[in-house]
Amino acid sequence: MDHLGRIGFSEEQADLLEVAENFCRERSPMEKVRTLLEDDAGYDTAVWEEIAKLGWLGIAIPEEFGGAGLSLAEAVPVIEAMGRYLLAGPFIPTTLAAQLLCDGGSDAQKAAWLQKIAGGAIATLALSEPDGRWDDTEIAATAVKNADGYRLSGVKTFVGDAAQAEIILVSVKLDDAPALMLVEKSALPETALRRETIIDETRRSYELTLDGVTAPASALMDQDRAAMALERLRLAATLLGTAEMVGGNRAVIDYTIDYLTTRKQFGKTIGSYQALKHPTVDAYTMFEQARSHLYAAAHCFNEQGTGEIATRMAKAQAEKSLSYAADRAIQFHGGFGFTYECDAHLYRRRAIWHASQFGDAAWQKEKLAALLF
Amino acid sequence: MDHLGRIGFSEEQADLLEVAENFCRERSPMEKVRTLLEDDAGYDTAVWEEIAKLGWLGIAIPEEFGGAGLSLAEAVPVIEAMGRYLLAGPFIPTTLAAQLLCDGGSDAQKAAWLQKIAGGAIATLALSEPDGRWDDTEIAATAVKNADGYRLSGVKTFVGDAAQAEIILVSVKLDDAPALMLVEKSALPETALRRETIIDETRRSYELTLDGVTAPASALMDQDRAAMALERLRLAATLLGTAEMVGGNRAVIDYTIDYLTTRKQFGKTIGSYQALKHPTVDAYTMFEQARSHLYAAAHCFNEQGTGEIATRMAKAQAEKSLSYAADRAIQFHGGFGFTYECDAHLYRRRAIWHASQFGDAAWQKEKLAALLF
Amino acid sequence: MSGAEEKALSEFSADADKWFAENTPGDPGFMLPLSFLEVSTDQQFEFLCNWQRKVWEAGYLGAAWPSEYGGGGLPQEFQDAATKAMRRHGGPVFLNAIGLGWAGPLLLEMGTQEQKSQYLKNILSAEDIWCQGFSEPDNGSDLGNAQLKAERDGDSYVLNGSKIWTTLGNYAKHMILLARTGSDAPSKYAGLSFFLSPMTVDGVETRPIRKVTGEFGFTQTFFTDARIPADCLMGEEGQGWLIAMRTLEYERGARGGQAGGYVLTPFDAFSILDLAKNSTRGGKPVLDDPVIRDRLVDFIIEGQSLGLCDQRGRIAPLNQDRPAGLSLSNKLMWTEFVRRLCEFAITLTGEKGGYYVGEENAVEDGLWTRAYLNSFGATIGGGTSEIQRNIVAEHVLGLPKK
Amino acid sequence: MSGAEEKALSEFSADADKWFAENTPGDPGFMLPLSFLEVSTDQQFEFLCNWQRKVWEAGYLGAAWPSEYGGGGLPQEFQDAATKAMRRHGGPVFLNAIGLGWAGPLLLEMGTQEQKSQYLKNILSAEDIWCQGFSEPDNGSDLGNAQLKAERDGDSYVLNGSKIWTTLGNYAKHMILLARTGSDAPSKYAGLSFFLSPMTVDGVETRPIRKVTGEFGFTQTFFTDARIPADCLMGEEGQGWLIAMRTLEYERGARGGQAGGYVLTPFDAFSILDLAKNSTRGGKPVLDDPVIRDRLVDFIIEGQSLGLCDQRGRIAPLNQDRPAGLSLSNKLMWTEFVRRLCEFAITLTGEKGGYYVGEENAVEDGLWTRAYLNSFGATIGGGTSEIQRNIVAEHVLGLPKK
Repeated sequence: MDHLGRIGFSEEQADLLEVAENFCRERSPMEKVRTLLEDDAGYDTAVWEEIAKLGWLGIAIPEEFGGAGLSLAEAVPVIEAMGRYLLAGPFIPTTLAAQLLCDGGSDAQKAAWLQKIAGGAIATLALSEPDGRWDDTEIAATAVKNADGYRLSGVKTFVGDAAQAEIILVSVKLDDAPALMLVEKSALPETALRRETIIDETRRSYELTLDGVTAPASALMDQDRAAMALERLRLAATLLGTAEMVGGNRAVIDYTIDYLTTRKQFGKTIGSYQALKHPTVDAYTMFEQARSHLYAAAHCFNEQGTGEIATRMAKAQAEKSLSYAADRAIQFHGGFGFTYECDAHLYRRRAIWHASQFGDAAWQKEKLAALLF
Repeated sequence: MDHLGRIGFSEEQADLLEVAENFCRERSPMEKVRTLLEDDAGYDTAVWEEIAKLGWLGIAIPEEFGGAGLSLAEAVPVIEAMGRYLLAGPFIPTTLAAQLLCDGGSDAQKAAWLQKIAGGAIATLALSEPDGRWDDTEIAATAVKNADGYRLSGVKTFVGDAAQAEIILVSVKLDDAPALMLVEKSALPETALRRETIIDETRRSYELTLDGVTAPASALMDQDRAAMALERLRLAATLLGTAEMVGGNRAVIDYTIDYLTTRKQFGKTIGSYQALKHPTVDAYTMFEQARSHLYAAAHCFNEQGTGEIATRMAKAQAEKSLSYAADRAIQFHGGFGFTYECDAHLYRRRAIWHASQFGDAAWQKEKLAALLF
Repeated sequence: MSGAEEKALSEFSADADKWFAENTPGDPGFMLPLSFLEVSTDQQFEFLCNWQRKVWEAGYLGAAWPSEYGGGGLPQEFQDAATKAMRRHGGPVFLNAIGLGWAGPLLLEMGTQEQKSQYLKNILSAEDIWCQGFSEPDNGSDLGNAQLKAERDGDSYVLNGSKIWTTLGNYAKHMILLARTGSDAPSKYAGLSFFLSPMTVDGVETRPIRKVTGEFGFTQTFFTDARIPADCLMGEEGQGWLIAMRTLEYERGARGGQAGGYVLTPFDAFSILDLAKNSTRGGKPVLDDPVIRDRLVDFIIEGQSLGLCDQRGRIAPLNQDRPAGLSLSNKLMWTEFVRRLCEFAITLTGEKGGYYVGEENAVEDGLWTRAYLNSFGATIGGGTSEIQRNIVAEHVLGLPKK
Repeated sequence: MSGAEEKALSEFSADADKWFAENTPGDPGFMLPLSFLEVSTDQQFEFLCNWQRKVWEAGYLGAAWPSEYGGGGLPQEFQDAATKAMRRHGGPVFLNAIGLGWAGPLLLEMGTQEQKSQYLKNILSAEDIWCQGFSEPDNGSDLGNAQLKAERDGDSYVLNGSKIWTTLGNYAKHMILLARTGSDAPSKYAGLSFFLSPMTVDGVETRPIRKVTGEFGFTQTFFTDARIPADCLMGEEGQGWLIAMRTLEYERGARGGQAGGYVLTPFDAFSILDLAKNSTRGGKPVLDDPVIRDRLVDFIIEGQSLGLCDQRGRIAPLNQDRPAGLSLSNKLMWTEFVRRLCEFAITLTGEKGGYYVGEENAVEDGLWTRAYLNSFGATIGGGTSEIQRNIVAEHVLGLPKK
């Protein structure tokens, strides 16, 4: 069918993939990952500054705002590499917030923030609500206009890295229509943020209570574009989450193979047993399929129709593939797999996390059915 | 949940199981099965007479009509044994027709036919129609009353063993309501029956064209009971088909194990490879589960609600289990498995057959969801 | 069973039902473990010890063990009825799993009069917690290769080495222990012996191991010149492998004698039906989704299968071809089912599946995610599913080992 | 590729598209095989030979083979474009699969000038059909253990033994043959040699084998003192195993040189979407069923995966970790996908799934049931899926053989 995706791979992507792989391998060895699990912020600010200097935060920001003027397709290999080495930090929320600003910000907001973000300012999104919707068909949080600007209310969940962010882009209902507000973190009362306990301990997520929060008139983003920008944003988040999963998928297979080629039982290297060998092959072929889907989605992301199909397929496949590989990784590590010390669960938790955000495989497939049939 | 089934097993069932196993093993060796594949009628009339003498056709026929007065639960072990040894013949259609007569026949029809059936007369059902419905919510075939009785029209498909049957019970619409007609085969014109080419070559199935067929007034079965009787009949057919699948499931696993314990490749008995060993274990545990469901369904069949749930669960599990076991059996026999000579496909074809009749696993599960949630 | 016995059983059963209705504790205000493998706080430990003692005192645990050793002296059906009643009312698990299910039956079958008197009653009362010392760090699946040394020295054995995955190792008073007594034995198996070893002697130390769930639940146990009485030996030197295999049969359900009750919260698929009924995914009620309904039916059929297989296992004419088939497959079928069930349950919770234990927004406090991660304890422990498939293949289906 | 070449390619591609649009045959009035494995009547055979010749004559088969041997002498991209055009228009399969895909590339790589002149052109024109003689009745998977004997006798080799699963054995003029020349070789592999053996000499007989579908499609081939010229030997005596492994790499897609076109109807998941759109199950339109829709999406995602993997395989920076991974996994992924896809397709046909080929009421004349049964030819032939998993495990993932 002609509206399905194809793979293309630019030189920029190839370069970024190589550089990012090397960077992440060096900056995020497993001991570091483990240490950061216990850290409040959850990431290394020095590494974050390096990332900013490398220009990765500006990959998909237009050149006029200090970015590289490329697209999300070029962010994909970077995030894939981060996923592979479990490099922690607010790269995904910040990249997504920049996209949302590009798509739905006012000119003043773009001018004020995009360059800062390209330079390392952390930004994030507050879209989710306690009802757990995976789309924006209904938004319970509200903004009400008053003399000074807007009075906000409602609760937002799963706000990534909010404690470190300078700005939070918040979806609300305003005059019965969806709207986006650029809220500066400094304007929030101390109690507005509560750290959530989430399954993926490599990341940080917060609940944001908007009641009592006010925002100036300038906080309102372009309301005419809000619905469209939100829709695009959710798809972008789906793509970037997929990239992270695919990276992790590769890592967990390598990690399993390492064990299978060194551990012995009954006098034989356990990787020689077909009971472990063959499911590992299945995990591997599923991974290769997921990676192919990822690069098709990246390549076609901006094509009307095709981009959505390719992205949803990629996420469905990546979630299935990573879940399977990490589940088997725990099992195949035997008693050690059942300990916190074994890394397999880090990947399994990550798959559960991504399934929970922006629609899991089953939900993507329902959307796909509607798009394909 | 209390409305789920339980297993019980009567002495009659135990006796019948043992006797039937021995009988079928002796009367239906594989060479015989193979020969009958090419036979027009598809079964051995001498064996059929023996079966009649053993009283198996009357198991679930009331004593007043010459039967044993037991229930379908006691027919289950007999059919399981037949399924195991692929014993061919019109046992299932005849047993089901007898049930339909008991449930929906007029007194005169019961008196005229039940005893004959218990004694070996072959009967069958004509319910299916070209639209492939798995229920009787709409019947396209019609009966129109005239001076002499009824004029029938329409086409029925999947009429089992029709060429050998003395009577065919046909579902029709009469005055816009479902009705059943007892049609004597002798009343059909030569051209009314056409043998269908079906996937399971151990059985015989026919298309029945009713156009031009007339039936006397006495052919009409109890119309008040038609809808209820049809519903019960379809459930009974589901139970008996399941029994046949479970029998075949056991056989195909044994057949595979035989090969795995004798065939050598690379100097080792192939059953020692976990790639073959472990899926065989999975096939086995699925089979045990199917068999447990079968006996729960048989035991609870007449309990309102519980019987339906247990029966639909049993069929769903048996279809899944037999399909998997037979699919793997073909694969695990390697090149030989790809030949007609290998018996594995006989079971795989049988699973496809049963999936097609009276609702496949997916359809049963849809019904179950409605019953359970 | 005679008519009188049947009447007694039905009265016992009704009493048990009443007792559990009245005595099954409600929410204690902290999370209760789903299995004996998951006890990670003293609070949980004490609560579960008290519960076990209480059930035993009421006569609903060990009902079929001999009365001289603290049991009820009744036929097995009575215990089964009590267990059923407990299950019906959703009582907490018993935590002395190794004692009730492994050491106890073994003592009943092979123990001396003295050993029975010494140990059995305290197993039932949860006075003495038992643990198991089979696996070693380098020999998780290969039990026959156990290297922990037990050297005879006068009236003692001196133990050196280490055991791993010791559930309740920090609470246990005794360990059933597989150790190497003969280094020059004709085979690795023949050099093994079986001990009922005290945990409270000098030279035994435990180090807690953090589980995949993030919680603590078992230990590595180190033996450094630990000296235990020579009469801790079960059977003779060199019989260790045989005895260990026998205890594994208790676990795999291929052999009776267990005290009763349950040590894992019995998951049937209906346990997630409530979750499904009360959950939304992507903002929509879960049960409105036909794809989820279909998968839920799959799980209910499978869960029902397992219960029915238990029932069928007791009907001899329906087990003639492979009499040990159902019991030897039991562990494999259940543990894999529970793993997949819990994994599926997470998906029912939609976006909230991203939360974990301790999060106020989590569905049922993250129970299902934790249960999923914990489920590997059962698919790995006590012989991995891969080993179980070998066992079924070789011992039930007769497929060749090599 | 230069600008001029790109222009030439795009013109070639447009021409091919036009040619296949005009020349792809419609329904011939009898069932066409879905693959070269399924040719079972002379009618089918002649039809497919004619088709292959016609495509070759038009320049769309063998476009990348050297022009002195009947090829087009163009870069590989040209043949790829032609194949794509053929696929787009749904042309019938090419039946000379062994010649086009195995023997041809092997000859191009290793053959003498003479051999190339003798064989290549007739492979393209379908003048000479080739078959393959690797498997033997007792050594289906264990090719290295082949026992068919080839004894040197003057200018000849004398062949004795038998090969099985010879596709098109009754039509083939030549066989690529693995035979044992040295019984005292240091290893079983070193005793093997590789021949381009004529099928038309005395002492070669074929016996048709009935397939699982009920149709005939391949043969067992018996060699009884069959005498073939000594120069049929490819390479040297003892190199048979190496050469056979190389031909398997052609099949597995790990090595190029194939003449082009396709020998199996390319199943993508969309081939069943039409079926789904036109089918009812239990009286209801298939696409109204959300559970079926969900499974259909699974298949479409997977089918799309495989096409994308082909594309990605050609992008080096995306294959750095395991460069041979995609090509060595290709056969496993495709054949298992097709098997599951066809199996699923049967369920789409509901009650009519009970019919089979030849039944007038059957959906698409029973195509899908037959395709499912036939799909085992691919999951078993050319190295079973189990063997393929070993290959991927050992050669791609580096897992140990023993």
